[in-house]
Amino acid sequence: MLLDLDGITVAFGGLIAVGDVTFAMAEGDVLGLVGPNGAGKTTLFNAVSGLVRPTRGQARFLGRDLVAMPIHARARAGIGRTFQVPQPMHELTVRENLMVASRFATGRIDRERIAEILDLLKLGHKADADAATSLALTEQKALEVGKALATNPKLLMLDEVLAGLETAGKRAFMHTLAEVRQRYGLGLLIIEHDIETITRLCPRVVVLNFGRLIAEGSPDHVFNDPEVIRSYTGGEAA
Amino acid sequence: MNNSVKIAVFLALSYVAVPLALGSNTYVIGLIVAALTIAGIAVAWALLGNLGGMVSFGHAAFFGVGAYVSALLTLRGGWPVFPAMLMAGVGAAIASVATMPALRLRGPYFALAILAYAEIFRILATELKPVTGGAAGLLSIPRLPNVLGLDFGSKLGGYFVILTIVVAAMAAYHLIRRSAYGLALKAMHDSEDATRVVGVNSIVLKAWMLMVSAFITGMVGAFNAHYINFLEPDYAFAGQWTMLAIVSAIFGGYRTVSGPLAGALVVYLVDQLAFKPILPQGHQIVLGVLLGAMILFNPGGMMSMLTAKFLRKEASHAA
Amino acid sequence: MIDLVAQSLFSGVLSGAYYALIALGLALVFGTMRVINLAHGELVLLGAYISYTAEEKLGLDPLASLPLALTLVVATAMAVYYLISLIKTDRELNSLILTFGIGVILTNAVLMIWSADIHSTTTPWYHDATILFDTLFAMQAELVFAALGIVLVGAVWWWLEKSWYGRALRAVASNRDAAKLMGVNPQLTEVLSFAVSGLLATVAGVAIYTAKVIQPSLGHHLTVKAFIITVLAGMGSVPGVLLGAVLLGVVESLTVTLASSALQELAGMVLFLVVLLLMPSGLFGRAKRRG
Amino acid sequence: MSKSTLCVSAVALSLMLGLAPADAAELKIGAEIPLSGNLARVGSAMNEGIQVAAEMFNKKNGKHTVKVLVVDDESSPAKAVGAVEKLAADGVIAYTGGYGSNIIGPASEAAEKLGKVYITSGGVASELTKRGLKTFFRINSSEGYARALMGMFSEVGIKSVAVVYSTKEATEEVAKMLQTGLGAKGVKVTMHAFDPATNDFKPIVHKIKLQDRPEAIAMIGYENDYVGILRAAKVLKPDIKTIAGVWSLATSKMAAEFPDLMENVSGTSTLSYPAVFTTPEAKEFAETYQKMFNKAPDYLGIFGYVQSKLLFDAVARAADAGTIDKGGVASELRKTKTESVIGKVSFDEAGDNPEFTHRMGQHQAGKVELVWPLEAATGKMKYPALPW
Repeated sequence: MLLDLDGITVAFGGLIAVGDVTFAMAEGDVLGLVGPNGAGKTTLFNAVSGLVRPTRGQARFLGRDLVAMPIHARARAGIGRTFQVPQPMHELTVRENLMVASRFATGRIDRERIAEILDLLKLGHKADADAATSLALTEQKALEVGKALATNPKLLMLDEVLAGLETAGKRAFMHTLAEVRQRYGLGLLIIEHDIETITRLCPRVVVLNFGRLIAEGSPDHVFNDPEVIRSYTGGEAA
Repeated sequence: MNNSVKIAVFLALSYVAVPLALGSNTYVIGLIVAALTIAGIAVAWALLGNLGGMVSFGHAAFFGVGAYVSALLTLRGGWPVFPAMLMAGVGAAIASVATMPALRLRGPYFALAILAYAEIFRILATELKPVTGGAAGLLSIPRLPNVLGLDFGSKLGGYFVILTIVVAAMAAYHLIRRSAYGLALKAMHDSEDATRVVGVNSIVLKAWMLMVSAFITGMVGAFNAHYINFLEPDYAFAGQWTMLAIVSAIFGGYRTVSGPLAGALVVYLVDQLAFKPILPQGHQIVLGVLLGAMILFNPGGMMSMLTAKFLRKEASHAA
Repeated sequence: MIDLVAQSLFSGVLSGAYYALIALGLALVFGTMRVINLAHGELVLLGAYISYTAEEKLGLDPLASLPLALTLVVATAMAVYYLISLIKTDRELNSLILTFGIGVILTNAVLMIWSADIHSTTTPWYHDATILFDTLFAMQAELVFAALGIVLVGAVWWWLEKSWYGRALRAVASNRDAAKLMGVNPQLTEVLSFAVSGLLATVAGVAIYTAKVIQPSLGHHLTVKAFIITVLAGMGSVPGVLLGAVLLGVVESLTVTLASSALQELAGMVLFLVVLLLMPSGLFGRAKRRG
Repeated sequence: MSKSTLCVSAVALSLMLGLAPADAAELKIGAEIPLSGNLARVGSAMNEGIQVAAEMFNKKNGKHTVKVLVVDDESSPAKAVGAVEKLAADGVIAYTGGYGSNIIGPASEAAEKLGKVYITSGGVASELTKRGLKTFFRINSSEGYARALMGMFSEVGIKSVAVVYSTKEATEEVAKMLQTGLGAKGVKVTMHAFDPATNDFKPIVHKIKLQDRPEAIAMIGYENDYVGILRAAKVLKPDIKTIAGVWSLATSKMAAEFPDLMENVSGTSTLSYPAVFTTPEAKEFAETYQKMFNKAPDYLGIFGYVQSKLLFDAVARAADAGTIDKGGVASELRKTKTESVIGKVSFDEAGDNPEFTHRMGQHQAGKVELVWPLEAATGKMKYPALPW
């Protein structure tokens, strides 16, 4: 198994952000993670990448126990992620952003791969521009993906990388993602709101609501599940 | 002017022109040596502040430890002075390991935790009488030696030694800043989490910066011990060392490599030559004003201000 | 031995109440603005010197000099607040350096105006002994200001917990932007907390002038003590200030009694580091200080 | 503010003098002294004594005149070294001044490197004269303070003493001397070190009261420490017969500032207060001091005066012999054997004054009476007597 979560629970004080979530991904799997706002999707990402420590539960990555592993070690083990709000490294150029990721996650600066990633993500022309100030939103999102790719991951976790883009941009980006996946043979774990996007990208979907896993299966199956529909309408009403 | 020309001019000025012009005036050289001593701490402080993102209020801790290590190695261990000074840097770096639990603390807490360490080291130096001589301190610490006919124990010799330490510290600052480590450290300023998830072990990097900074500060402390030939706890761990270094680094601009040096020279020499005669008592009030004014009105410091002006001028020439 | 330890505990508690007086203003500003005012000790010292001048020149009893000292110290505190409000970026760290500079300015100003001589009140009543249960000894001044310290801690606690201003202050502290949306003017509440901290500094200054001996270099030392106590207390905890201060006072005096007075400062610093490093939210606090 | 005005004029004067062309008949002497920083007060007082010495020397000695160039060392060792070097560049023959053993140490080593005499009264640490310097001289030492205190204690036959001392250098040294000196005489001594930041002395005094039960308390600290200890003692009232200390205690300033605390407390002192001057030299000194600074001299002024006067005399003799450039000042100083305002002065090989013994003064009804040794006494010691 690439990623194996067993009963992961994250509690903040009395609030259960993620409750007893169990699922697994094989290498190369593409899995959608959906659910209304506040369902605990990003918290689950944080638990896998190490930013929060689960209160209970087991997490294994390629057979290795994740729970005690520090954040940077998880990146080195092959877990890459993006942030919902892009976090370009200030004072650094786009290329330097990728260099940092490459150097610290893999132990050396793989310039060829960096050039390739920049090319794939269509950031080549901005490679030496300041990352914080000179990128459009799409480019910032692309840079998020680029940083994660530069760490040479086996699992790439994408947190709403398509949100906020207009339709054409979304199409193009989805195409890019498919290309990336093919090129590097990655597993993808994707948080996304847009059902159409998810349906096109992910053969399998996991649904969270109030921190709990309420459905799992193919998009067609899941989005017709009455509980999922209820959670979405309920979620929107709130 | 490109950078290598600038560096060559700076080296020529500091290693040749200054000694030739002022070498005979031991008073002025003495003032410059004192300013360079501050500059050394200021560079180390700025390296930690800029690269590590940590403000320290206790660099006197590392200064004092370095001074004591070198003084004791030469006085009691019979070590030659220069190797002892290197060991002083190592000793200060080891002392910084004791302060590393503080790395987990946020900005202001870290700053003041280091201050507590400085205070603890001072009291330990006072209480460990058999080793440190206690409050009475150490007198007649060996002076800097004669090597190959060059008398480093003279005023001018001392100038070359401290200048070399400061230049080496600036070079280290520059090289680290340019390296991948420097990039990662810079990246950590804005989002430590985003940097960590790409594989950067932020605590280890910060710990390294603390050790480098402590090493430099310890060397400077050791230099001062052999230059003044005297040590006591209150002097070795005096808050003044931290205070003057902070004022210099902030005034000169601690995000630039040259800022702390320029700041120390300007702050110390102006203080000594201009303000001290006017306000014999309490002239340090001016340092407080400089520090406050810089933080409020030009947080980038003097060097960034000058560079900005220079660039603007060049731009207007071009236009 | 029992007598010794009892007196030591008693002295420690009295010292603690006096430390609380010094620390409360710093803790208040820290709790509400996330600003560590490194010039706080100097404000305390300023209050002490004004009290000295009032006694020396006008023959006022130290307590009677409070209104005058209050006016001047609060005005100075307002000036410090104004300067802090000019900071545009990274207020948490830049204010640290700024107030450090202000502390240097105030220390040297005190030195220039009042010279390096030591002073303390000449009203003998304050130093007369009070003996409790035949075995516990204290100076009257210590009892007066310990009582005042406890009362002021209670008053500030009540003010923060119960009054409308206090609630607004806490709202600003926890989320400045959200508080703005609720119609609270964050600037106004911060000015207020700074003014109250100036008031507390004044009372602490008068206490020091009365019970201890003042000299210009004392300010920095007071700031460090106040910060240690704020850390022991944990951010945002007013009763914690009193408890942290008493803990520090007792640890110091027990160190003197059971070991040596030479180690008293060391004991305080070690206590500070242990709590700082091992208890992420202090002894009584809510917020974390790791990041 | 008069003190800082004085400092300004002293510095201005020294700057002017530094720029003025050298006068051949004039002997330039450097004064390296703290006029700012935490030693500003004591440094200024010593400097006044130095100025008086110059004034008196120039009035009397027809053949030579001295010019004193003053540089502030800001109470900092590094700056003291800088001051010594600057003065050498300005052509001084020798140095007088310095305060604090930690500052005098490096400053006098700098003077030794330059081959010039350095004379002081501001550093009492015995370390200073153990360095084997050839050009270092001082007219007082820790032993003198300890001797005076011990002398007074044995005069009244005290059997047990509790020593309360600050962990600073000079204080610790005097305390250790008391411990060995009194111990040798069979007096029971208990030691209590305190951190200089201590402000509540009740726990220490209480320990003394309940555990040590001595006949006397000896305080080795500074002004603020004395006030703290005495206040604690007044509250706890330990059952002792006398309480005494060293420097900065039996002074007019303490008598004026803390009258209720000081009564019957003794401390080292050169003069009674109000001062009674008996010898012609002392009378002239007091008059000149009064004229120049409009106040009565204190002990720091007297020390500054004596060290400078001895130096000026030696420099003049060396100038007569034409040996100034050949180490003559040091050898002339070593020949000194004189009765001065502070008692006998001579110098041993290390530059120490083995004759130095301080006197003890006791606060009595707002005055300070010299009570020990008997030949210098202006009054009788009150014993047993306490401030409470």
